[in-house]
Amino acid sequence: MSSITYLEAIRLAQQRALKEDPRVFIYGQDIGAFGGAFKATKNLAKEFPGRVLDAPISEDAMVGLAIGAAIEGMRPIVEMQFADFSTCGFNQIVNQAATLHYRTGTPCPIVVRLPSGGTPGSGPFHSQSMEAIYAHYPGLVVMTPATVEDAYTMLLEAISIDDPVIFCEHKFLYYHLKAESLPSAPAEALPFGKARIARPGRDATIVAYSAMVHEALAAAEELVQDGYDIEVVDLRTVRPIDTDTILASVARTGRLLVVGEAWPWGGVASEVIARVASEGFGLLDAPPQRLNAKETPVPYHPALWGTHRPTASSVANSLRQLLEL
Amino acid sequence: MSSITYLEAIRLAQQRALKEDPRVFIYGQDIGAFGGAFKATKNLAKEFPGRVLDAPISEDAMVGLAIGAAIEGMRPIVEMQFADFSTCGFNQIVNQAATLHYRTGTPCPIVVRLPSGGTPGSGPFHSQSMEAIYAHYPGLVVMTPATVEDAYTMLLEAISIDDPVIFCEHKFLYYHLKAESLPSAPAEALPFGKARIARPGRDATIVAYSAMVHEALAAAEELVQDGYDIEVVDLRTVRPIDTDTILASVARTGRLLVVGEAWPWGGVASEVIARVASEGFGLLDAPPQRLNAKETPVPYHPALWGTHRPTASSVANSLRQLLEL
Amino acid sequence: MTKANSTKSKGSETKSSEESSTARVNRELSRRAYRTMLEARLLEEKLAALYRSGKIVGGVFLGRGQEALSVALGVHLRRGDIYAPLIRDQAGRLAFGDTILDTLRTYLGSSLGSMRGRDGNIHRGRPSEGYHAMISHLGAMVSTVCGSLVAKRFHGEKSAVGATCIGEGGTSTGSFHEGMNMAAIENLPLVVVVANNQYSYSTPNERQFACSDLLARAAGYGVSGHRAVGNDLVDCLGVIGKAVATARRGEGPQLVVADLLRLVGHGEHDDASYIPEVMKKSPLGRDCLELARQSLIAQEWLSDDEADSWHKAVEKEVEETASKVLREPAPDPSEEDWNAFASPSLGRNL
Amino acid sequence: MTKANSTKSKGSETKSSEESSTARVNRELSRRAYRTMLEARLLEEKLAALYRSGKIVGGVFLGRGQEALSVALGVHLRRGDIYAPLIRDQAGRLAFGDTILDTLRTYLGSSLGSMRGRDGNIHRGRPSEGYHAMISHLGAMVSTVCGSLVAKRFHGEKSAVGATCIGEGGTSTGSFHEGMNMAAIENLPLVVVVANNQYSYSTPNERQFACSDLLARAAGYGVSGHRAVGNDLVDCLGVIGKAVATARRGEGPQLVVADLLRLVGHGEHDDASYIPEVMKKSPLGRDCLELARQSLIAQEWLSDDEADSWHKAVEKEVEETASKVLREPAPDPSEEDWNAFASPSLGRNL
Ligand SMILES: Cc1ncc(C[n+]2csc(CCOP(=O)(O)OP(=O)(O)O)c2C)c(N)n1
Ligand SMILES: Cc1ncc(C[n+]2csc(CCOP(=O)(O)OP(=O)(O)O)c2C)c(N)n1
Ligand SMILES: [Mg+2]
Ligand SMILES: [Mg+2]
Repeated sequence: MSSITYLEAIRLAQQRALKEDPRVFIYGQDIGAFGGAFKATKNLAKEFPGRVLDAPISEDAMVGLAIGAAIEGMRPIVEMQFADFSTCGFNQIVNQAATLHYRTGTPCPIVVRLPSGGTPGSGPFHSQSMEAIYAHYPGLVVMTPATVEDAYTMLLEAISIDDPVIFCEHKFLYYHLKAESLPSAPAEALPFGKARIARPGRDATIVAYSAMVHEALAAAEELVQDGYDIEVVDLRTVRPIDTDTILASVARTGRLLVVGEAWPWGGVASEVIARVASEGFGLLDAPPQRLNAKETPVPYHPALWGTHRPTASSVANSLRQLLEL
Repeated sequence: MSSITYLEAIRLAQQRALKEDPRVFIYGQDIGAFGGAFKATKNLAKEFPGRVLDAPISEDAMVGLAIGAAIEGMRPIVEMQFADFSTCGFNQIVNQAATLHYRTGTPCPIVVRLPSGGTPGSGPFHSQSMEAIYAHYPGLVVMTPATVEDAYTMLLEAISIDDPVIFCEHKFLYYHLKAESLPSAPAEALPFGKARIARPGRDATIVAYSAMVHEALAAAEELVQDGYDIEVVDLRTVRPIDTDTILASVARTGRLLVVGEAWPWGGVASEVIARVASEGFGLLDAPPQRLNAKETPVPYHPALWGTHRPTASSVANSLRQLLEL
Repeated sequence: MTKANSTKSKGSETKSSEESSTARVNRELSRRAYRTMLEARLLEEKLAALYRSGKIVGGVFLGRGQEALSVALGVHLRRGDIYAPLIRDQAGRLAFGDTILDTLRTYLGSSLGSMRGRDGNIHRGRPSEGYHAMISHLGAMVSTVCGSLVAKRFHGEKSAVGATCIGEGGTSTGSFHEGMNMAAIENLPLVVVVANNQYSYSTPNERQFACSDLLARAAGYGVSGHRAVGNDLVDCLGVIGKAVATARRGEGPQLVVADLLRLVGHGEHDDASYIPEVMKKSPLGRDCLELARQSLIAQEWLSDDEADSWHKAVEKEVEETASKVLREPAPDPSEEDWNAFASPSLGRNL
Repeated sequence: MTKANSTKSKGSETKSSEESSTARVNRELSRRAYRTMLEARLLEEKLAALYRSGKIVGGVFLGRGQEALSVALGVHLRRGDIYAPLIRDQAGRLAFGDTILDTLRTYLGSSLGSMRGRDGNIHRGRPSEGYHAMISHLGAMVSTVCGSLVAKRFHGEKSAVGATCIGEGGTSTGSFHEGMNMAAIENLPLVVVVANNQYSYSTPNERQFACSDLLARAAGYGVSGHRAVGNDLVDCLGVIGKAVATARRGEGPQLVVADLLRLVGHGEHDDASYIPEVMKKSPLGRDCLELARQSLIAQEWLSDDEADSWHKAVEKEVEETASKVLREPAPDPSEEDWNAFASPSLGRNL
């Protein structure tokens, strides 16, 4: 393999799961012969006849079908065409998938893939990041891979675990992010639910996830010129959150900035700060800060979109302010 | 009026709105002749013929209808039979109602009433508190009245403002809470979006809302015996959050406990702590703490339910711990 | 757990439901169905009493008047089938293999019940045994059953059917529509029984739908439609037997619509005073249990004495089971792990 | 903003749509419809070019091949009606009063457009003028239009209708079902036009529904059904005219189903190679614009010369408008208030 994109990693993980596990099938709109709106299932319908199925425009029933199949021992993957449309499958996800094991003792091993996050020109309904909505619900695992390797291993992990997983894959990373090779097994990756120190540092910690990890890393680079050494923690999963790794990082740096592409109210950033403030208050040398999307729907025009979401430069600004607190 | 319940206050607010504003109508399951599952619209269909309409079991379309009517100048109130069923109208709420004004400049003055929160024996699907889910979305106002007076004035306010309001009324308070009289005008109440000091104190601040205000007040009373004087802040609305009033309270007490009946991840408690940690770090003498529901669906059995949600005694315990930090 | 094919005390030899569903409804099936209706009726009367005496907290939602329709589906299912009953399906549940014991345990929140006090009343099931545990949100179970049938197709199980019930009110949900449409596309062996009891809670049909006949929806989905007389056990057994058999033969989804009346409030808190007397007195309001008894006796499939002795036996079983369950332990909050995850590693870190 | 009743440059005197929709489709209506189709076609070709040259960012979703059906709805609406167009309704939008200018502004994100760069492409409208701005979630606009019609009923406006379009794929959504059912219960003057273009994105109808005819759903909702030949302007005008008039008379919701083909990809990124050649070459694949021109000329309602001159005039208008809009200011992030609330007091405190 010469150069593998984040999107291709997702495709390859599904291919591998289909090959190795007869319980796996994929269900979603236009994912069969067409290979999906983003081509995340390209060729899979041909390679695995009858196991990559086109769904009608029925998100509620798509998730319901996955739940029922999981009850009977399958490992369904549901592809939402965009994360934004999962609102139409919301009830089945939060009220049936999330509660099934607690109520009945029967596990609900489904994966719902959400092509998430903003890209220029996508507008209010093709850009959303819904991780905080799903993470609110006990019983759901919410994954937000930031790297090609994680997209691959975490999707395999998502398929293998017994709980329903909301898999937030970032559309902006689909083509932009590349890796030379993939880990041969999930075991080579970090354990499930562990955060990763994406960049070690000393002066402040940025906690980020998904596409924002890359903005954070770029901001950290920018601050090298100012003489600062910034640590970047990639959460990888936002439910569970690896509070220990975050606290250990804050213990080293004393300062915390949390960056999320979603809206602030009740988002990942708010949750991380609440945990650090409660459990690691004494570690903080300055008030923990957060940087999120602006408080409007995601705008259509690229110029508005570029300001709406956090970027390397707005992260760098927030960092500079944090370092002066 | 001798003694008015929280539920009756909601009924009276709707009655008044129907009387004073021809733009108001109510739409919901069983709310017509039957007067609603909880009788929040008792007699209103008779008193206002044609303006209190029974809806089919179609939460998505119920909200869609309200949005369309609001566009044409009406002030619809939608009653969800239980907050839990609003998941089926979720898409219309968060993607159409919340975005309409930002996108098009046309306001969307709808009120969605959510009978919320737990009562014994109600189980996972008739007990939920969804305020954090809706509050995540820019464009939505989320109200969580804790008193009879607020149930009345805030509902009138909700109907009068130009934004979509998610009105979380607590089922446990419906019959339990009584007042001697109601304010004659919303103007007599606190301004919209202002929190209320429900109990002044000195040693610690509890921030709570809805039914938890009463658990907090009881816990505060309990701690009087221990010689503590606890301040209780009733948020009243959770979006917007009145950060100023919270910070002023924490400035007085130095200690913060936030109590929410919903799940912790990304909830009101997490949001409040994030704000105080970011904006009022220096005011804190101890790590801010939160107390929420346990991390499972709301259980059916009253004994489990009583442990699942925060109560006066678990709030008192958390307070004692906080006071020792 | 399915006992649809077992003989038990309910009758002597029962033919397999495959056979019985071909054309004529046989004696043994009717007897078993009647006996199960009786169990459901007496059990529900006990549940109502326990509710009134404050022993059951929350809601009690009964199926009185709908036992014939409900049981007719339950008795035609067999081990390996999928069944997602809804609110008024005590009879169908018992026919499918649920027990008086577990029903009482669930309502009373016993820690020994299948729901362990975590969920209650009608929200019970054993999904791993093909017996789905409904969520409250109406319509949601249609696609869930579809999913289990898709799984069976993957597993190469050819003769299983999946079945669910819904009220006419539930047909207004988007979830119902999506599920029906999906079942039709996948040509699944799904049987959906619509109990049109004229009211959803207090809402009369004219505020719930405007088609002259809900059965007209079958053509819109491209599924077969059947009509049953909802309070006539013999008719229900015949019609639903045929629907189940057709689905089992691989001929795709079957929609059954039956008119009837619930002879009780929406829940035990409700006196159903919104149902006009004239409707209660119409043929719709005739009690299916009475009718079934008369019809079985008329056909000499059951004697008056036998019916009476069944009644006594069931009453006794219900009473004894209730006393036993009332002494069973409630769930102990301090022994709960308060963890919604199935993956063991996820216990701590949330 | 509705110009449905205006005369403008498009034809000479136009009869009111009430009259024209009674029985025969008149000359002027056809001429206006054809001219609007031409505008939509040429405008969309320009949008495609702007997309290919990178001037439009995001998606471009065109209605090529669906102009006849779309315009037939638009021209039968009038000021005071409600219109919620969907993806492939450029022609209907223009007929209802949207402009080439605002279309280009919205696609190009001009700060002078009605959406001010906040939303784009097909997600545009002026709700306060009865022109709803679709959200992407298919099916959602059906109940929204119902709501506006309920408001009109409250206001005592008796003769308004509400209309929306949807693809056959969108009929699988729960939202569509709930909206249709609700419209029927309320007996609203709603017209829903289903453009069955055989594919939803790449998904062929056999994976989208299993009924032999989507029109069969009308009976299931209790609404009137109509069939139109989707690429035949004259037929569409007649059928939809009748549907609109029937709704306007207070006879309740009308469902129109029309078969056709989109002659373009789902979006401009898509080459539609999944549509088989034989289908493209079938009658379904005939270009409605060509057909309309031929039919108008055959009836001597339009001359070849006039058609050519219209073509040139529209081309010129589109080109000039595009050049103008390309020079208009983009929205300035620093001038945005970044506030989603309408209530002024809510600006600061979030
Ligand atoms: C999506 C949804 N909305 C609302 C409710 C509340 N609810 C419970 S039962 C019921 C009436 C159901 O009527 P129907 O489907 O006709 O069944 P029946 O009670 O008559 O057996 C309603 C509205 C619900 N369970 N689910
Ligand atoms: C609820 C929902 N799910 C998925 C999508 C993504 N999507 C956009 S257009 C489309 C296909 C629509 O097909 P159809 O309704 O037939 O309209 P057509 O594109 O053929 O005009 C899909 C799946 C959506 N917009 N809404
Ligand atoms: Mg009913
Ligand atoms: Mg289509």
